[in-house]
Amino acid sequence: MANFSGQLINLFAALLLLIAFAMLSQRRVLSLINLFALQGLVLSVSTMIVANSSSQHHLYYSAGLTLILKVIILPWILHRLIRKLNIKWDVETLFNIPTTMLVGIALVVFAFNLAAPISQMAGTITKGTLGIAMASVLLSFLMMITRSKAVPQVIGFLAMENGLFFAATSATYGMPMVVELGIALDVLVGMFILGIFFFQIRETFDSLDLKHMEKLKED
Amino acid sequence: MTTLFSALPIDIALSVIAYWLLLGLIGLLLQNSRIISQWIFPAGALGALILAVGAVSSLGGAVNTAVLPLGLPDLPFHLRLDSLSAFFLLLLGAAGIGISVYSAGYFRNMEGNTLGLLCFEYHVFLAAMALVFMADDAYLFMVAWETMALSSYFLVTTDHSVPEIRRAGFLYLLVAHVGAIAILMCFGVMQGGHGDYTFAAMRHAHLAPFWASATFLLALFGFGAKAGILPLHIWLPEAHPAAPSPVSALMSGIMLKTAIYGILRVTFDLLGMQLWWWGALALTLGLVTALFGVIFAAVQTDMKRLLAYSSIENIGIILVGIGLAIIFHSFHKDALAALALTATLYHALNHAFMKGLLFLGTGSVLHATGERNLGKLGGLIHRMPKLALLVLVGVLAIAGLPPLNGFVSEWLLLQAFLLSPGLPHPYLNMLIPITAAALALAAALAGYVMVKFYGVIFLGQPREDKPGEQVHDIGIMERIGLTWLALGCILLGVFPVFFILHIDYVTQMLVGQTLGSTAAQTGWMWLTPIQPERASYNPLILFLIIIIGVIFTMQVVKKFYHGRLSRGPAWDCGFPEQTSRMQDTAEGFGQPIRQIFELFFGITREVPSPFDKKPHYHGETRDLLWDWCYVPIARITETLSALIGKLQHGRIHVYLLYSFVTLLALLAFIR
Amino acid sequence: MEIFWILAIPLIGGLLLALFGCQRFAPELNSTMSFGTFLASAFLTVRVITDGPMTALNEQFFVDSFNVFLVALTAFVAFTTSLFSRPYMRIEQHHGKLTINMLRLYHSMYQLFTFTMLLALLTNNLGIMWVAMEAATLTTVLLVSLYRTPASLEAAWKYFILCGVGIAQALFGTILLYFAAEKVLGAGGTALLWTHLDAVKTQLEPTVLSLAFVFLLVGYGTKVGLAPLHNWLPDAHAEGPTPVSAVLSGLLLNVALYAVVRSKVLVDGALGSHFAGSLMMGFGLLSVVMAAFFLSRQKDVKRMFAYSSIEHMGLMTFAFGMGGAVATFAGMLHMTVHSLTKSAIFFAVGHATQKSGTQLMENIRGLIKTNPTIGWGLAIGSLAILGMPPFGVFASEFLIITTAMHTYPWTTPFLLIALGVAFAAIFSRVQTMVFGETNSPRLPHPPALVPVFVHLALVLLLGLYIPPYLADWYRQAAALIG
Amino acid sequence: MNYSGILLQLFQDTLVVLIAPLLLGWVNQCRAWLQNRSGAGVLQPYRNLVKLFHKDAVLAHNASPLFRFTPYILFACMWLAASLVPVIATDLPLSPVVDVIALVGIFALARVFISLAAMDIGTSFGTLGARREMLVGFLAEPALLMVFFTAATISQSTSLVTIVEALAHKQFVIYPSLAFAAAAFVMVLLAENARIPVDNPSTHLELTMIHEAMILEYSARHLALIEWASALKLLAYTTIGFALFMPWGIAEVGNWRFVPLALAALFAKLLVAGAGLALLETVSAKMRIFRVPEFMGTAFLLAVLGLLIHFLLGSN
Repeated sequence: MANFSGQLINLFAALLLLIAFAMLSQRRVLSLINLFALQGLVLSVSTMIVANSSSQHHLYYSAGLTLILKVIILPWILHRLIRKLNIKWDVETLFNIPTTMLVGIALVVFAFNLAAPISQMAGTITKGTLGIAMASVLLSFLMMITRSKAVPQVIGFLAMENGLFFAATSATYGMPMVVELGIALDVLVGMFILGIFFFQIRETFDSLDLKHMEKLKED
Repeated sequence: MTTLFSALPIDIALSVIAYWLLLGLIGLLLQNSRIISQWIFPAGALGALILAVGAVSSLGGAVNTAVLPLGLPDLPFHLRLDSLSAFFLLLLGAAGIGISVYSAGYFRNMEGNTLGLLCFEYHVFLAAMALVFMADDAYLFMVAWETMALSSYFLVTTDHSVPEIRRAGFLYLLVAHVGAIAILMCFGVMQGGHGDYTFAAMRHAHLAPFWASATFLLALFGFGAKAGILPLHIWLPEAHPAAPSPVSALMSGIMLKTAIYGILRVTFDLLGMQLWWWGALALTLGLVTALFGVIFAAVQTDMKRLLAYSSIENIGIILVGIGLAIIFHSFHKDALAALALTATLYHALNHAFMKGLLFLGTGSVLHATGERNLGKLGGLIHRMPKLALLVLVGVLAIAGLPPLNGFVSEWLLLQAFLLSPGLPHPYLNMLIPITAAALALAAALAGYVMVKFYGVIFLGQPREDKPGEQVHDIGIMERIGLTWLALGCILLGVFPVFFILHIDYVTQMLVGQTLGSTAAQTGWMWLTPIQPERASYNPLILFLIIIIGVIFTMQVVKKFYHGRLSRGPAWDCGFPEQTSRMQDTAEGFGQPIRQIFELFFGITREVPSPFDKKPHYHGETRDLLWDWCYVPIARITETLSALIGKLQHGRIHVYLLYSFVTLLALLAFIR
Repeated sequence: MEIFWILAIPLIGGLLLALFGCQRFAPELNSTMSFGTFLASAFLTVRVITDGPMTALNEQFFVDSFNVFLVALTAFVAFTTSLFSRPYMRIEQHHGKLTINMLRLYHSMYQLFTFTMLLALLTNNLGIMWVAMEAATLTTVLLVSLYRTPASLEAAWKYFILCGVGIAQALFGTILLYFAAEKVLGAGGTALLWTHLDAVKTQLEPTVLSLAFVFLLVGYGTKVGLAPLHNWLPDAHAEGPTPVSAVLSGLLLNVALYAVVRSKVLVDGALGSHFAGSLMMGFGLLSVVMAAFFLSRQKDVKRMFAYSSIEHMGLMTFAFGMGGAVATFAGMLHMTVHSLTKSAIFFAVGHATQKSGTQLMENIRGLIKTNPTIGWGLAIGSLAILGMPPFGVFASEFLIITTAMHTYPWTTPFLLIALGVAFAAIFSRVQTMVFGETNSPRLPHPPALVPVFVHLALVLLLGLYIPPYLADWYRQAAALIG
Repeated sequence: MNYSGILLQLFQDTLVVLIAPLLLGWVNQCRAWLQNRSGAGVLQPYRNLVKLFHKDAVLAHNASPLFRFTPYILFACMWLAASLVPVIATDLPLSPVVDVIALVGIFALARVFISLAAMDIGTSFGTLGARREMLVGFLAEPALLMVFFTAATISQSTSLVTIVEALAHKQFVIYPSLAFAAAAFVMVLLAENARIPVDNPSTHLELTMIHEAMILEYSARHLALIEWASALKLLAYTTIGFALFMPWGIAEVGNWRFVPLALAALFAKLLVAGAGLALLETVSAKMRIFRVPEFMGTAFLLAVLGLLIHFLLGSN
């Protein structure tokens, strides 16, 4: 059982990584949001499997929380936002995608290397996945660097949060519940504030392109 | 004296400090210019008097210490009054009396609230200087040191609506601050890692030669910044002219000596060892400083700038003395070290009096004429005879002429040079005659500078059609203050042995030898540093002989001469259109120096052509060190900050990239 | 109980002000709530002085000598800043820069921000500390963009994204920490409690902890404003309302550094080496030097003092990194005096900019002439922050530099250069602002400069005399941090 | 301090005052002879003085007390200087009052006063003279000091009396350093006493004068005193030269019988020196004022070289 679920989890972890790469190369905002929702779903399912196999019941709550927050609420908010902001079909030009991919792969290798000695210590059945978690965090980071518009950047930020969550489950069977709740609250509030921001930015700059926001610098 | 006060000298000194602070506060709150000038400044002078008396009584007495319950938790303020401190407190008190009394007259017409503030800063400045001399731990020393810098900064910028004054103040505080950090680092080395910042602990810490040298260099840099040692002198000719004259007098006469005190304290007291090359370095630096100062003084056109450069020169001479003392002490020739040190301390004391006198003199001139430019003054001896007489004393003293005080210290210093042969170091033996020659050159140039200073201001005819009638002589308070200082110059010049006997306590403490016992061996009038056969000087008799000679000649001439005298116009050499504008200006008087030492100056000149309708001459001499040293530093800073400024790029992606790269680099680093 | 009040008052205050923030008495209510918090923290302080360290609420909160002084400091500066913001925000409103709704947001968020700061300080749970730190970003980000100008929006965006990403790294670090702790303390609630972690820190897995510390340092270091992660800081300080700049510099940076130092204790304990300390020293030194050079090209007054904050945070990080009783003591003293001084400066700067209607330093002139209190406040505050004795900043710099001179002499030339350049940069500009001639109009409301002088008086006091109990805290805390 | 010493001192004081113009006259006479003129006779300076003392003094309108006072100070200083140099005997009670350094100081004092007085009237010539005088002075003074230092390091003393005793009574050794010093000293002497090639005492050619430019405004008794002081200065310098470089024939302490001999030696030496001075002045040309610093610089360099050579070759 443990073996099977371990394989399942590894599968989902691989899926997570794949989605991270997909997000890295995705040009369209709408698809990005969908990918993000998908990532949340994968996360939630894998958490549930972990909860099941390790009989850590509080992980069910986390999985539920993830499902509600990251698969339903946040994508819903994002959808509404892009509809209201009328950027649903926005396409952004990205920095040379093959190069980004190559850098991403290098990052994955780096993260695996970094995580390898630690993974050995983990007592969880998911120990191999810590590297993947770290890789997806770094990939999200990379995504944020390469995005030139506000919404995708925020999605990158949220994806990073996903990676972190996955790290928590894979390395330690999740953080204490009170912390999880706090994190969830922060993410939610953060999303609201970002929503407000999108409107303010659009109102002021008439666009959500970040290139308008490069005035504050040393000259 | 001690019978008069039952209190310990250190208590007296501390109460004077508290008293000054109180006076300052009262002045700040009162803001009434009449009360401040009539009562508070004289009261401050009284404090200075008490301080001086207390300091004299504690010279050679037991070392007093006190601990105040202030400061850092493990480091309450330690105070200590030993002979070195007492000597400098004496300097502060004695010169402070004159300057404070003078200030009472000088500031009487100032606006109330400005004067209140000035009175506060002035007395805080005095108190801080006194604290510097008494501090016995690094923290208190630094606090007092920087308070001194800060209060003098605000004094310098009293007239802050003038941009040049603001610039001068800024430059001053900047150099002072950088110097203070260096001093701080010097204490950091000496504390030896025990976290014990008292000087007592530092005395017992034995440093390796490398660290001891580092300490000395840091101290030389830090204190040099305050003293105006080349190339850190840059602030001095800016700040001193900018300040009100009594403040210039305090800064030049006393504050520069705090740096000398610091160097002496660190080198001879706190560091248990000296290396000869420290002395050689100090000697060289001192000479360069002295020569530089005097050469630049000779070409100045602003009377206060001229005096400021002259201060640089004198600090150089003092540093030369310190350098010699270090060299002698490092070779265990303590008697000679005592001689050099005595010369140093004596010159410090002298300089306080003469430079105080001269700066105050320029203050009165400025007050009377509103003019600082030498080229527009002249003939003031007729309008301000009393001032002219008093300033003449200062001029003769600072020019190093017998029988006044400036000569005594220079004489001692030259004696120290002459006795240097026999050091176990051939290069030093070669170096020292050359430095002696350079010192002699500097001393001689000082005469040139002072003739220019006095001649252009007081003698001749007014160069511009200044409203001469309103110019009136100095008031009573000014006169008392100046007379005190002039009297000091004369007494210090005529009775050197008396003062050297007091300085002996200091040299005894620092190098374990004294001069006075030998100096006075043939009677108190005779200054004989080693043996009467080798060198002797008797200023009192010299003074008397000159006076007798003058009186005798006058009497004889009177007796045999009919005494008829008539007044006529000055001889015009057959050129009838002689005007007062044909006199040498300050610039003209400095022209030979400019010609000879052309290399040292950055000279820009606009010379009119013979056909100019309105001939206009403009000449400017600049400090090349400014161009060579400070401008590059400023430029490097600018370039660096422009480079670093590019990092703040404005694009959030770049910022994210910084974080990302930092993270990755750190991760790679720990792998 | 005090802990409860300390946290409850600002939370309630935030809610109340969200409801009544439109009323005329809102600023007074804000000050009252802050005063209540301050009172509660004072009681807590007294309690800790008498009873020693304590924990509360099932060990979820704890107070020791390290955080108690920060709590008191935070509550105090929050209180004085609220006093300052009263006339300041009224003048802003008078100038038509703010609407009443914005003021409501401001007051409510101000209280919530105080709450998050205090929560981050008081919690024993490193996870909650992270949550509170993130919440602090969230509460202030809308304050930074309060004016809704393009520049303020840009600043807020950068603030949000950079700090958000940064803090996410800290979460990863926290997870790794939990991962290591779980082995020793077992899964569940106690594995993130600092008191427990501290007790077993030597048994924690070194490789994990060193990895964790990198993430924590990059994460919280972003909030501290360590170079090269500092880029959000000058923008946020310059574009937000001045009270916000004051609390950002005076409180937020401190609390972030507090988090770093807490982590450092664990990591150095686990590794038994000076690994964390060395990293902190490196970052600190880099920040000091870079900030100094940034300083010398500033035109905007608030931006300049923001860079000065980076410089001082760098100096503190450096001091904590050096470790040892003296340096840690100095670091904490520096925290205290820097908060007090920098917030005082921002108060003075706030009124000065309101007076001259610009933040450009070249257009601010002659403050001492037209408004002596603002002018002197700014002049004295700047001198204090530049490390001029007898102010407290000098006391800590004295200890830091002398200790560095002995322990790590190679660092001191950098410090010397940086402090010199910073001095030249700041003072040359402050001087032209306070001195000289000007003719600017009067302010519509009398400025509140009592806080400025109260702060400066405290800083002066700390330079000359550190009360024994305060010194005792510092010492105990220094022993705690090592 | 004994009576013979005091007597000797008084004798020397009187002697120097009286013979100073004589030396001047002798130099001028020699010069005249060398220039194929018959000359005014060696007593001409005395006649000049008498003439001046009989004239009415005229002061410029804006002359200050300093101006009137200066001739007396000048005269007193020079008299003092001349009377302190061991001329005929070393047993001078006043001699320890002033050593060589102080002697330089006294010369400087006189120079400063005369320069100040020159600036007092405020004519262009006065200031011109003062400026040039100070220019010469600040270069001559260190050179003179260095010359003294060379002698002082040889004799281990800065007291002139001791120097004379040491140099006169040691066995005869050639000191190369003293040769350099002597050359430097002669140059300083020429410059300080307003002699050709630095200055020409007998010209009032505006552009070249130094000393004469300064005293242009003086007349009658004041001028007489100044002229007399100049003569004393020349005598003082000459006798200093004797003391340093030809110290033979100066009477020692308590050796009364030796005094007449010493007197004879002095006059002999003065005769020679005066003639030599006149020769030097005749064979050299007055140089441009801008060349003076080079001339003085050479003197300074020579003096320093002398000192260095002393250290290089080792003292013996």
